[in-house]
Amino acid sequence: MTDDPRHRIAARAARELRPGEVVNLGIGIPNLIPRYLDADAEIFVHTENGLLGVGPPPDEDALDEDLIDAAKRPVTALPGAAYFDSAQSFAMIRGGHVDTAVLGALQVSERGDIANWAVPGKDVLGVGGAMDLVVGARRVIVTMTARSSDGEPKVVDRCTYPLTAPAAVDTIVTELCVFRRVEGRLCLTELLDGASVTDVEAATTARFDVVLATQSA
Amino acid sequence: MTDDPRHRIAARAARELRPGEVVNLGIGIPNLIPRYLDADAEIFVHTENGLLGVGPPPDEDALDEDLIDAAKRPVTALPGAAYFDSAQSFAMIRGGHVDTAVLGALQVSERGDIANWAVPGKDVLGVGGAMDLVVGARRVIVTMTARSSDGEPKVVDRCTYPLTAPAAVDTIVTELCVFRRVEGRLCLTELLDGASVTDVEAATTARFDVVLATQSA
Amino acid sequence: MGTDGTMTALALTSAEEAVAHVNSGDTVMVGGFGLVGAPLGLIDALVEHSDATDLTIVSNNIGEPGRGLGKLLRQGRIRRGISSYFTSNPEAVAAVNAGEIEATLLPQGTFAEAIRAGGAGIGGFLTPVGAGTLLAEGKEQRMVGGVPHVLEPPLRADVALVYAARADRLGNLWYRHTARNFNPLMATAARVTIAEAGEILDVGELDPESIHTPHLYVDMLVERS
Amino acid sequence: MGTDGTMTALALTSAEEAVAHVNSGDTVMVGGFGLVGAPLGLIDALVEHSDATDLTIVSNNIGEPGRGLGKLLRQGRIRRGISSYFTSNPEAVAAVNAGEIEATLLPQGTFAEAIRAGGAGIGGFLTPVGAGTLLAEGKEQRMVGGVPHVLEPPLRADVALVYAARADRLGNLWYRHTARNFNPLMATAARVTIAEAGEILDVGELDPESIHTPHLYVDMLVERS
Repeated sequence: MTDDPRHRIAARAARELRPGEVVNLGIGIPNLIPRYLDADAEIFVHTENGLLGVGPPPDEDALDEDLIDAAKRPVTALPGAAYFDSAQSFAMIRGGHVDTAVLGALQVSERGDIANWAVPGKDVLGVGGAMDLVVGARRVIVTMTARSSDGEPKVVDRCTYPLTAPAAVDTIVTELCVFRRVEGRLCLTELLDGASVTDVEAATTARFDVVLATQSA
Repeated sequence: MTDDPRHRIAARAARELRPGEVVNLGIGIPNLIPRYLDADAEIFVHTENGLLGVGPPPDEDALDEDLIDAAKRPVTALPGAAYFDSAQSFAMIRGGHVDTAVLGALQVSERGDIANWAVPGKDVLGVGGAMDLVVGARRVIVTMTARSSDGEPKVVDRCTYPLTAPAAVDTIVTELCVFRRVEGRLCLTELLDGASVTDVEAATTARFDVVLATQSA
Repeated sequence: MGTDGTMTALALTSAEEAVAHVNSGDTVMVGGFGLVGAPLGLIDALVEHSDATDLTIVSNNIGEPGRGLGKLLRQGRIRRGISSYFTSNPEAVAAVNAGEIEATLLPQGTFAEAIRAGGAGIGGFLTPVGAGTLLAEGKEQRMVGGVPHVLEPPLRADVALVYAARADRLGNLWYRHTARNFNPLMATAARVTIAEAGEILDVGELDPESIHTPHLYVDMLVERS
Repeated sequence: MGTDGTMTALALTSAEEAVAHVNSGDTVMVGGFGLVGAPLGLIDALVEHSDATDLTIVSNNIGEPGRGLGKLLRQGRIRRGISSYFTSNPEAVAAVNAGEIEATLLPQGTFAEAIRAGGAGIGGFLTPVGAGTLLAEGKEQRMVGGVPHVLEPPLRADVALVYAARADRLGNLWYRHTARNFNPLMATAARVTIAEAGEILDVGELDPESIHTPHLYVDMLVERS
C-alpha cells in the first residue's frame, strides 16, 4: 500500500464497490479507484459525457479523439459498452440508474450536505455534472483527505461553501476513517491505518456516533 | 377523377403538400392521399408509432410483422428512413418538426377548433396521437365530407363534440370547397367540382368570408 | 474493472420465473403498439403462471380481444389501465363501462413523455397537448409563452415487461423496426425491468453506437421461446 | 411519395454560406463536450466569414483559449453564454468577471434536458437537481413526492451548429463514440440546424435502426473540409 493518502483513500473506496454495479467516478481520488479494483471486479464505469463501459486508458498509438471521459482524458470502451447522448446520460443519473457516484468534495456536513463545486468569493462558473450526480446516484461516496491543504477540517458541522446538494452523501472515506450516514446520523464505522477516534475527532467539526463494527484490515 | 367524394377530397388535399415536407397522415381519407401524389412528389411520411419515411404497402409475400403504421397496417420503409421510439416520435410532433398533419374530423368550428376523437355520450377511451398532432404539427389540414352520415354539417359555428384542441386547424378540404383560416377568420378560398357558395352555405353553420382567389381546376 | 471483457452477465431466466416478480397490486408497464413489439411470451407467462391480481397496467393498448393483454383482462386481473387507446380492445371498453376496470386516458405523446420522465427522474412536465380539452380536467394548467399548457406527472412502475429483437448477455437491447415504440421508455421507468429477447448474443456482438437500451436499465433477461 | 427512393436531398452548402444564417443578436447552440464533437469547421467559418455579433451561445463550454468557441470569444462577439462549465476556458471566466459577457450556469443534466425540452415542445420540467443551491435562486421550486424540485424552462435557439461523423444526403446523422454528446439534442432545438459531417453518404447507406438524428431536424449540410 502506498504512503500517499490519496491512494490509500482510493484503495479503501474500491472495496465499497460491488460486482455488477454501475459507477460514476469523479475527477481526482475517484479516478485512482480502477487501479485498486480486482481484474474480475465487474464494475461498469459510466461517464456522463455519454459512455457506459469505460475501459482503461488507450496505448499512445491507439488514441481516438472521439473517445474521452468527462475529465476529457482519453479512454477505451469495453466489450458490451454503449454510447448515448447527454440527455440520455443524465436521464440515467437523475433517474437513479447509476448505482454509485464516487466524488471528491471541499466539505461534507454531518447531515450529508456536500459542497464540491464552488468556493465563496470565487467565480461560480463551472458545475458540470456534479449536482446531477449527487442528487441522482443511488449511493454517493465522497473520497477526500480529512483536511484541506490549509489544514481545515473538511467533514464539518455545517458547510460554509455553496452546496452542491443538501443531504446527499451516504459514505465518506478519508485517510483516517469511514463515515456512514445511518438514519440521518453520521456514524464513524471504521478507523483506517491506525488512526484513533481522537485523531478523527481532531480532524472534524462534525458530531458523529462511533459505531465501529469492524476495524480496518 | 373518381365519383367517390372521399377520393376527390384526398386528391385535392394531395395538392396542398409541397416537396420536402414531412407529413403525418391520419386514418381514413388522409390515407388515400399517397395514391394522388406524383411519383416525384418527395413527401416524407411520418407515422407516430416510430418511422419517418413510410413507403407503400408491401407485397403479400413481403409482410413484416414488425413494420406497421399507426393504423396498424403493414407498410414498407423507403431508403433514408429512420426508426425511433415513441417519445422521440412525439417529440418530433409536439416540437413542431412535422410540417403537416392531415386528418379527419367529426366537427371543425369557424375558429379552428377541432373535434375528432369522441362523441358526446359515448366512451372517451381512445385518443391516440390525435391531440398531439393537431397541437404540434405546423399545419393542420382536415379532410372530411361536408356533412356527417346523419346529414349534419361538420363545419360548424361551435363544436358540440369534445374538442381535440382549440384553434388548431389551418385548412379544411371537403368535397365542396377549401376553407382556410386567415388571421383568425374562416375563409372560403376555393369551390370544388362545380359547387356554389350557396351549396357551401347550405352545408355549414359556420360564418365565413368568401375569398375566391382561384377557382377549382 | 473487468478489463478482460468478461463482464457480469445477467442470468437467463424463464418467463415463468421472471413474472414471479409481479405481485398483486403492482403497476406493470407492458411494451408494444398493439401487439407489435409486445412481450407476448412474458404476457402469456403472467396469464398462465402468476396469481398476481389487482394490477395497474400501463400500456398503449389493453391488447386485443383474447390476445396479449386481452387475455389478462379476461381473467379479471386488471384493476386499472393507463393507456392512450383502450378502443382497440372492445372488451376493455366494455370492462370500463361495466365499472370492472378504471381507465386513465392520456394523449399518446403525453403517455410516452410521462414514461420517459418517470425513467429520467423528471418530476413533471408542461405540455400544450390536451389543454382546453376533457383530458386536462382536474389537472394544473398554466400559460407558457401565451400558450396554455398542462402539468403532467411522470409515470413509473413496479415492473416493466419489454420485448427486443436482440439482447446481449449483459442486457443491452436492440429493437427492430416499429417494434421499438414504447419498449425503450418503459425499460427505464420500472423498479424491475424484464426483457424478452428474440435472440440473445454474446457480449460485444451488439454495435455500441446502436444499442437502444443500455444494460443498466435491464434486470432480467428471458429468451423468446 | 417518391417510391423510387430518390427523395429530396439537402443541397450541400459551404461552411461560409451556412453561417450566413447566423444574425447579430441570435442565440446559437454549438455541440461538443469541450472540443470533442464540436463543429469546428462551422465555428471557424463563423469566426472568419461572419460579422454576426451580440450572440448568445448555448454550449457546454465556451471552447478553450483560442480554440473552438474560444476564438469567437476573443473577437468579443459573445454577449451571453449558457453553459454548465465556463471554467474550461479561463478567458471566458475572465470575460464574465470583467462584465464583458453575461453567464448563465446550469447543471449539466439540466442543461441537456432543457435543450431536449426545447426541441420536444415541452414548456418546462421539474428536476430535483439544483434544489437548495445557488443555482435554484430566483427559480420556482415545488415539492414533488416530498422532494424539492426546480421548474426549469426549455432552451431554444435561432441556429444550431452540430457535428456528426456521418450524414446521408437527406440529412440523417450518425455520431461516433463520445462525440455524440449534446449534438443530437441541439439538432432538435433550433429554428435552423446546420450539420457539419465528416463523411456524406448516399441515401440508404445509413442503417435506419441506427440513425441518431432523423433528417427532419436538419436544414443544412456542410462537409468537413
